[in-house]
Amino acid sequence: MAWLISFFETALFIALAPLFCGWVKWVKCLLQNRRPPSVLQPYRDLIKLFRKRPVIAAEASWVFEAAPYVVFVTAVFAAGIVPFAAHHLPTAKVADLIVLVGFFALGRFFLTLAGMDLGTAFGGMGSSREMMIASLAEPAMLMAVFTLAISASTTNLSEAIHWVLETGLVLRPSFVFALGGLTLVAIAETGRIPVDNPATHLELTMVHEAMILEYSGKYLALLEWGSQIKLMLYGVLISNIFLPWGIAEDFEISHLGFGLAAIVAKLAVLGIALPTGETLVAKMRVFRYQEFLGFAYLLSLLGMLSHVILEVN
Amino acid sequence: MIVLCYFGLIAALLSGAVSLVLIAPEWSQRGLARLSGHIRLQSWSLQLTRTDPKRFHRAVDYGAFGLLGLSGAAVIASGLGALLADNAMFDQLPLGLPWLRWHIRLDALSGFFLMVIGVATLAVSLYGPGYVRSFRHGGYSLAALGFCTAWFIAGMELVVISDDAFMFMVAWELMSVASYFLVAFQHEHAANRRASFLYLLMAVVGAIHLILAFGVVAAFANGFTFDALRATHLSPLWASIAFGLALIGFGMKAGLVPLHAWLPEAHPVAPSHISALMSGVMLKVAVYGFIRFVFDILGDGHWEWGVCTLVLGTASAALGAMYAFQQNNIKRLLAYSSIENIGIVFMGLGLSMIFFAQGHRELGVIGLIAALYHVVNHAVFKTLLFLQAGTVLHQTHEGNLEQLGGLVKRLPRTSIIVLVGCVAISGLPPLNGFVSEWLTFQTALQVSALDSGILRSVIPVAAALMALTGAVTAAAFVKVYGVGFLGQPRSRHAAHARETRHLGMMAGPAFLAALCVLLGVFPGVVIAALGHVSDELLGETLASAYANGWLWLTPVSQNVASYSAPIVFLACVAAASIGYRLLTSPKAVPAVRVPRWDCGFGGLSARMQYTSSAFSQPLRRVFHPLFELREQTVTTPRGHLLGTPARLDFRLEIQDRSWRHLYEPLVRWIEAAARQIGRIQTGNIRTYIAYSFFTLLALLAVVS
Amino acid sequence: MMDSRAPLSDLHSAWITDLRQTLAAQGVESQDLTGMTLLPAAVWQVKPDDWGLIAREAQLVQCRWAGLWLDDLGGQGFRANVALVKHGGFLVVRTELEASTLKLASHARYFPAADRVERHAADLYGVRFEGHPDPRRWVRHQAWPEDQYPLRKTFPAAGRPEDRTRPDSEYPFLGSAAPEVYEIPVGPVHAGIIEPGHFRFLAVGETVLNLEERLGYVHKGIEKIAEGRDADGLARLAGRVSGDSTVAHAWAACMAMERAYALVIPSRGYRLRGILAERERIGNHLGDIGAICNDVGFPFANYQLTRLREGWLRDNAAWFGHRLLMDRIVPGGVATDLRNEHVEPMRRRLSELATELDELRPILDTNHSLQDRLVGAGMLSLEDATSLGCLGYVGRGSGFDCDLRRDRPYAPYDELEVDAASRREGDVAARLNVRFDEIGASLKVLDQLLTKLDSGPIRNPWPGEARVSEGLGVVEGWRGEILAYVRFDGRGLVARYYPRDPSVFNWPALEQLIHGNIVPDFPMCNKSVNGSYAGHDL
Amino acid sequence: MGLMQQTIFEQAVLFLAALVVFTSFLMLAQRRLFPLIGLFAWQGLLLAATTALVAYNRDYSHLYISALITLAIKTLVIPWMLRRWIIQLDVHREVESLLYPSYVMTAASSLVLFSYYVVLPIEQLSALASRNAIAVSLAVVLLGMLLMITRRQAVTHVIGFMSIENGLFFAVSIRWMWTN
Repeated sequence: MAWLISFFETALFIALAPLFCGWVKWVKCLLQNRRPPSVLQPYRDLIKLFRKRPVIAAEASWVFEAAPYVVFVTAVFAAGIVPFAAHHLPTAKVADLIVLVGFFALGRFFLTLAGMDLGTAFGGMGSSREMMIASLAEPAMLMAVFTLAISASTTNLSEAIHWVLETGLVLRPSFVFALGGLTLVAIAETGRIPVDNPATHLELTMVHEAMILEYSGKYLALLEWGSQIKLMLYGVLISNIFLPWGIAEDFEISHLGFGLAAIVAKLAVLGIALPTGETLVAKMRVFRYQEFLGFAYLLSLLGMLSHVILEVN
Repeated sequence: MIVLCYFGLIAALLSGAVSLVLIAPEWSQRGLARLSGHIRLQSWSLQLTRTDPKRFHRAVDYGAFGLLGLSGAAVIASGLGALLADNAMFDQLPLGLPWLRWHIRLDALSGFFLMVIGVATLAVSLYGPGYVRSFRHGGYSLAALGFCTAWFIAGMELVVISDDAFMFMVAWELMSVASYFLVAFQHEHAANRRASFLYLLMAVVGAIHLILAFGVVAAFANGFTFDALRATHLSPLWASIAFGLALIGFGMKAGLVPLHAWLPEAHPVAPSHISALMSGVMLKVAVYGFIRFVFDILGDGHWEWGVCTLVLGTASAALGAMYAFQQNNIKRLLAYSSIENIGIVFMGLGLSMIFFAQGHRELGVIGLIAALYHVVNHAVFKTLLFLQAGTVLHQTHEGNLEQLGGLVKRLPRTSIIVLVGCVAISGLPPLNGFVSEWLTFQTALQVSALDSGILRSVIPVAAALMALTGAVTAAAFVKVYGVGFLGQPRSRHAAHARETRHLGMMAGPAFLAALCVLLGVFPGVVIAALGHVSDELLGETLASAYANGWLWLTPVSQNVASYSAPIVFLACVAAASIGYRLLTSPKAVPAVRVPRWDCGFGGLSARMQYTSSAFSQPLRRVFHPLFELREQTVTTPRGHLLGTPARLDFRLEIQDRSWRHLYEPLVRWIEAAARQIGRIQTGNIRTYIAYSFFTLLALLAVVS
Repeated sequence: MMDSRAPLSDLHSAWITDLRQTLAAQGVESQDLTGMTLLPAAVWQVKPDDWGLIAREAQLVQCRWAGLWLDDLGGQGFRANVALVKHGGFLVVRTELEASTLKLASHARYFPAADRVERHAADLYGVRFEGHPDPRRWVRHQAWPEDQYPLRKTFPAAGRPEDRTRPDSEYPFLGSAAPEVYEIPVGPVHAGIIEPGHFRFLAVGETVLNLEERLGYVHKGIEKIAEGRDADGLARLAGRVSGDSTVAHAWAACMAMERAYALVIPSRGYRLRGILAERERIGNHLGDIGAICNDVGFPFANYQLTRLREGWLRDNAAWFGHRLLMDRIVPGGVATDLRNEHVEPMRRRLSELATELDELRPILDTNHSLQDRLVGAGMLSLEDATSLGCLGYVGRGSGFDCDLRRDRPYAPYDELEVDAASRREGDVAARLNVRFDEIGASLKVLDQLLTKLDSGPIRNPWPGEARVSEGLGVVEGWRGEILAYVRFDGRGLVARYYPRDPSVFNWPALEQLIHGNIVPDFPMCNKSVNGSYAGHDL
Repeated sequence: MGLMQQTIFEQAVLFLAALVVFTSFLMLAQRRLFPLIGLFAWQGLLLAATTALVAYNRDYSHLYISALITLAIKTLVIPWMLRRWIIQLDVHREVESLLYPSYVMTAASSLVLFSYYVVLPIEQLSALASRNAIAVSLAVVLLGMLLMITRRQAVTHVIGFMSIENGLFFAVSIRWMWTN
């Protein structure tokens, strides 16, 4: 039963990811005084891409064709781990937060390889930048994860959420800092402004888009979908860890429904905050990433320090 | 078990002897014929004698490496036996000093390391015959190569089973000297001579520290056997001194930062299968020595030692990864990455020592097991990668990433094996590198058990640096694979490379790749076996790790953290097969193949792809204080300064900081000292007589 | 109203006299044709052998090299002209060449600005520039064979095109032997909707070591197809040299033709031309500012400025009948009048735009994330800007301050006050701020023009008689000074038309200012220069 | 005694303490003058809030006055004066270059840890939370000094100096929370 719900939840997660992306775009358009496309537009795009006949470079090796699958599958696995509408899932036991980071790293490994496969300057450029961002984001992310994990003394996501729910509302400075750090890392990892501009067409400034420049058809669809899942995943992660209230604690239908409604509401709010932030700032210069992610690390470190100094015996 | 182990040793030494016949082929061929005549192999030997020397050489190669393989297999078997046995086995050899026979001991720890040595030896023995053939044309002495390889392996095996300080040091020196000759094998290059000299120097300095470390302990003990040393109780001061000396001695061999500078010089210049053994195994022998000395002989540690080890380990891991990322030569990159991996091992050991000293025995065990797990993992994937670097070198004569590219098409099977190695060494699930790094993270996560707030906040910082290490390592191996194997060939050599035809050169690495997968998917089994080591050293096993069945890995308890490698692996396999079906299903619209996007200019060249230096430039710029960087662009103008230049040159030098801040002062100091000594040696005979005279007088004064 | 035939004033010509004396001292014989043709510029005719000396001495007196054009006189040899400028005074030096010895000393050694212009002339006329540092083809690509020179009169205007032009992939770009250096080829087909041009970077990682431009993809043969047109036809063609500078190019061409025919146009015509030019300037600057912000991932500014620009263009359409004001300027005046009831709305719109910009500009100025990208990026030193003779906002952003509307005002600017914006920083932010300031200045100019707008005719008829004459038109377009040369053949038809867009001197600046920048900053730097591909390629 | 065992007021005070340290860190990282003054004002605001909270919780009316004065002077008057001063000196466009910001940040984090380590053995501070809050105050003082050391501009020095004062003030006002 639990496994079934878990699978169902993962499927729902994957299905809703384009919607979240569409919502973010919708809000962003409104904020920029533009007439927004329908929130369902990402679905239409995906369907269109899946139907199209893919075009692949003659120079491509098997890595190029395999990478979209790896990226998509790792995103799906990650989605399977993260409690969405209910926690105490068996899948959360299969892999913990660190494995989640590992999955992301695996997807990125293949994506960067795919960027270099054709031997074009743009692909290599994207891969190189992606690796720099990853290297700088990883310590910050882990520090934030550590702050949570040490407070809750677990790296299991279900258990961590359970712990937060159980202790009730406590003003934890460490959590606030960790939230800040994790948010910055999420922005960097999902390639949003100010780190990467998902809407740009300038080959020379791209990061994520430069790696997938040569993809088309179903391959592109898989990559797009994968990154949509990743974006939503960070949203769910942040809202469910720091504000888990509302999540279903057992598998009763009414609780599950309430949990779903709660997470959708939280995501909707996040989906307003993200584009608002994006509208206010310009994309950073490439070599400011270190300061941005260094700041994320500092936040997480302060979280850890305030946990050590202020929160425990 | 011990007999098996002896068998392995003897097989290794015999392999050396077999190699020696190459010194005088004519003579030995005749000798061999006569010998075989006695044992009725006349026809075979006659055939051998009559056939061309080529076949004879091949037979010797196969013989020598076959014996090595036999040695590896025997050592694995005996190691496995010892690892799983309940008690240690003892023996004495009738060698050594008259009053100190060589003591042999085979317990779980030595058994484990014997297995590590055995696995690598086995893979190398499969790989070797095909690989060394290329040296024959270079006019190198294959006899010396085979002989030293054999002694090198035998030396490592002896180190691991020795049970007294004297034999330990003899075996250690045997290992060092043999490997020195291997490093100096291709001695016609000045750089190689310099590297081998540096290696020898560092080995000697390291050995002196080890002798002193053993000496400190032995001074309080009655005897040189480890049993005697173990029984002594040292004052904290002396124990700390012994620990410090051992840390320097073993750390030098293991390549801990800042004692590492010799390693990236020495390891890459040896033939690739030797590099594989040095990086994959010899460093582990140093780890063995450290564990034996600190955990076993010194016994109860102080948490400060743990912090020292942790800090050095973290520094090695982070800097090793950074330096590795900046290398363009595959073998140098791999050598730096060894420093990084040794760093991770030492981090595990340091954490273990901290927890153990603070009274959390069960948490200390996780650290130790994480370290040991990483030892075997690193041995497997680093050997794999060095061997494959050898293959690339063998097939393209090019070890510089800037000249490679496109090998995934030219060497399809090799490139798949390399990909497995790259994923494993980058610490990505579901392969083995991830499991040990995950365990190390889990150890670090248990800091809330500690009382000291300082430790509670320092250890997570170390763990965050380890995360940085992991990401940079992944970047480094994306670079290796992306620049070396993907993209378009950057040189003629790379464009015309062909897959090796030698089966063994494929089988050895393939065997290791399979091990990478197995070790990654069944961590419970490995940890159960490692439990014997921790039980022996710390008196605890990690039973909780596999308490929920073989499917689950739960180092502390299921509520704290769990990872199910088999399920993840199964899911991966399922996803891969579904993906493959979708990809190849007849219903799917086939993709159109067109040239790459060239922005409409009319064709791309191999120069228009990212280079290795370019790929690592962003991190080089971000972490520039860590490197000695010299970057220079020189343009030659055509007519006026504002037009397109006629020529553009670029030079980039990246050096390790430790060179300038540690080695160069040291070298200057040594040179100054040598000059002082040189002043004494005037070359004048009268002066020497005067020296003798005064020495005599002094001696007389002492005697009287 | 200034007479377009007025000779150079003392202020503008003092240096020319000095230069002539210096040259004479070195034995250079020059025939002074000033006043006989090409007014208001001074004109000398020299011998071909002295061509190089002119450049050397002109460089010593710190002239600006402002263009070179050859002219096939049809069987009577060729004539080469070079324009030199200082303090707003123009000097045209010309020489006659025999068809058999078609070679000249190169000016590129003294004036880097001459580098590409000479290569352009060499490709199209087959003239050899001796001592030119860069022997590579420039504009020709693969479109016609080696020994064919399309601007010679013997070459048919329809050309002899091949079925399919080969790609230009063999062009010998600068490469580097260092294995670390890689090349980034960008273009000619870009991901955005922009003109075609190829950029070749040499880079290590993110650091740009060198940038080489390869233009010429929009070579339309403007100079060739202008031959044989009448005045109206040429004005239409000039309006299509570069779509975003249609007013300025048309004006320059009309000015050249009117000067050739000594035609004076009504004052309302001048003022309307001024209004059109300033409107074009403001519209383009609005678009550019938004585009620069968009290239650094700050779409907010882009959408706001695009909105403003769109409103501006719609006003153009409503009041003048064309969004981009194409074909509004015709020989003898302007084609469309501004109706009186539109004057007040226009004035209102001016103040509305000023208010909107007053709101928007502080937002951009105080946005640290935006300023962090713009400030310090794409530095062009004053020295480089001077030797390249950079015009418009590119030069003025680096402190190389030349604005024809102020330095040597032509009608209607001679009766107006023009604040020429200038900055010294030389970075992208400076070029952006110059644009902002120019919008402000142009709004003021428009206001003055609307005030001065009197009633009267807007166009004088084009004189019927045909004559052999030539004229030089120079106007300050929104990109900078535009120079146009027109020669009539005696049948009332154009024998030679040479438009020189400011982009010719601004494109090389991009190659310089990108040094030491990182690859992802290139789009922004490029946009801050915003050279015209079409205007450069001709 | 962990955070969970404390009253919501005590939690809030500790939370504010963490934010005060955070503002100090931000000040160290800030290179432009106006945002720096803004941060200083925020620190003053947090300080005032803490004092008011303590006053409310422990019912010390004199602390209300102290909070008000802090609010008035540190959040409004001083920042306003500094702003004017900067505009008069015409240094507001200047961006101070920070050599190796990562080193400064590392040093800052170590200072926080160090202050914790220093305060740890003080036995008189029986209430643990109080001891930790004192550690925070000490950290703010040390970070203020670091700010003065690493910068060259006079305005920054002034702000650094006043941030030291903030740390001391914070220690005093927080002491009221846990004294009987």
